[in-house]
Amino acid sequence: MRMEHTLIDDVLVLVPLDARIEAANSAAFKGAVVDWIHKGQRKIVLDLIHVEFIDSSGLGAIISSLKNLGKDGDLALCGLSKPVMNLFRLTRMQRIFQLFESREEAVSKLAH
Amino acid sequence: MRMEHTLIDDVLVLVPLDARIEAANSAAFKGAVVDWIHKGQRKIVLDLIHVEFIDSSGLGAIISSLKNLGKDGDLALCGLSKPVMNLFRLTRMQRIFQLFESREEAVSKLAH
Amino acid sequence: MNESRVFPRIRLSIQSRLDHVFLVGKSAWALSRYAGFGESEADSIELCLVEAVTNAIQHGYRGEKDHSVDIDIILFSDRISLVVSHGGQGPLHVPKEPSEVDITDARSLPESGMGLSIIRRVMDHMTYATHGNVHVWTMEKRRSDE
Amino acid sequence: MNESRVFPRIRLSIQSRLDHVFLVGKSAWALSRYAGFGESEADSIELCLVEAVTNAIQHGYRGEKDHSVDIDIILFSDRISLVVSHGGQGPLHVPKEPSEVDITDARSLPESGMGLSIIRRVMDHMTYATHGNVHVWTMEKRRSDE
Ligand SMILES: Nc1ncnc2c1ncn2[C@@H]1O[C@H](COP(=O)(O)OP(=O)(O)O)[C@@H](O)[C@H]1O
Ligand SMILES: Nc1ncnc2c1ncn2[C@@H]1O[C@H](COP(=O)(O)OP(=O)(O)O)[C@@H](O)[C@H]1O
Repeated sequence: MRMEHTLIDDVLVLVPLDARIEAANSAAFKGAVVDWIHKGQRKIVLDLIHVEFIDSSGLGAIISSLKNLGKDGDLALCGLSKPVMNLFRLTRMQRIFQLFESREEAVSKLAH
Repeated sequence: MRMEHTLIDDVLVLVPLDARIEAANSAAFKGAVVDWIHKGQRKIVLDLIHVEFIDSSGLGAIISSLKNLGKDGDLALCGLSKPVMNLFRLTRMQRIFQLFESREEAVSKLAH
Repeated sequence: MNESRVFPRIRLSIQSRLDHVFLVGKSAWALSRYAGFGESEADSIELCLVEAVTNAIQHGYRGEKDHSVDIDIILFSDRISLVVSHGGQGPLHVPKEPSEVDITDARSLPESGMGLSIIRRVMDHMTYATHGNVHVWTMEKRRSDE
Repeated sequence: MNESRVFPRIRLSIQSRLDHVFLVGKSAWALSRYAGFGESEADSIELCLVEAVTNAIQHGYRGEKDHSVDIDIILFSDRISLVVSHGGQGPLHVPKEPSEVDITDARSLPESGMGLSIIRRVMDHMTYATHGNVHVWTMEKRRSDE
């Protein structure tokens, strides 16, 4: 799973570069995110700007990241394409996650 | 082959309604156009606004229409989508046919 | 025309490899759009097919890569039908719709098992059948009238 | 990763019906786009596949509708490969590139026979081979570097 990262104060922005997060690569994606959490990262923005498609196993990996962050952690998502937003709606997960249009909004929400 | 027609003075505008003109329907398309020519129609605008795809047999049918019109007839095309324009370029047929952006331009070219 | 209408039908076949599933997803998306489904409906149809084919590979073939999964797509006048067939293991039972998730407690969120419920939500019909050694999942979605 | 790369590959199969050819055209368009070809390149690839499959039906099966045409699409890292197979009649000979058309004389314009020259113009390679009773046309197009 190719993934860029940027640290903005205490907020880590992760940018998956693959066009799809699905069964073929969802374990690798989850592993990469959970690694950051285990290293102590507590505030994560997942910027899905390059992601055109997520299936249920990719969504499961994102849910798993949220669980791994626990009560003292915070996760926000941004850059959701139409098909990805469609998945979040179909599974009602748009009510669980903090979703933002832009990376800036997501970061500033988590920063303070 | 579903086709609309409108007569503007002595110019007949034919508007094929199928999304594709290809081997499956090119004979029907050619038959419909040639029928108009045999009825004495001499100036024809073919408005391809609804056509998303033409293959070599569809192009052959258009060429056949041009030939059937003969020296005293006139044919103009308009509304070419990108894939259709691509076919005309690949076969160099954009140099043979009178191609226009809009129906109005095509009709006024043939009218005077 | 003398013959009865034969609805457009195509078979897609891939190896049972998760990294090849996108091929059928993309094809189904394009065919759905051509058949008159809107963009977001085509997105949902692609998603359901990816879920069903992934199930065939992960559950049917237990992740083994050298088998084949076949998908028949039929464009009926009023609906699209997607039929996923594999020659692996059938399901012990087809799980029923899971109970509603308690969204107030993140720890209770599911990390798997969402595939079939997505299919049930999007599609008008989903059926499972077995023909000899072949397991067949059929999904149908009607085109909403314009 | 221990195993050598297996390039994404899908087989599309349709009945030998001209009114079903669009199904493979649309699928190939979507797969070409996903593989990184531009819109107009994908348009050209769809066109070539439609030409080749139409030939298989019209010349290979002489228009008979109850046979099958198979198309394998392989996404190599640098190119797309489209392989059209049919079990009908092979060509007596594969026509060479036709001579240039005299565009000053409308009466000399061709009304057919343009399919193979379109394929030759768009594709980097086209080959014909026969394996037993199966006739195989292979077309390849490289992705232009961005
Ligand atoms: N093609 C199949 N072959 C065998 N079992 C299947 C198949 N499809 C689904 N199943 C069963 O249905 C269950 C639910 O599938 P799904 O909702 O997609 O969740 P997940 O695949 O994440 O477990 C699977 O755990 C499996 O038991
Ligand atoms: N799949 C095929 N099987 C048999 N003959 C073929 C096949 N494809 C092409 N041919 C031969 O190649 C010729 C040229 O094909 P093409 O350029 O597409 O023109 P057209 O199909 O309009 O005649 C055909 O007339 C035929 O003789």
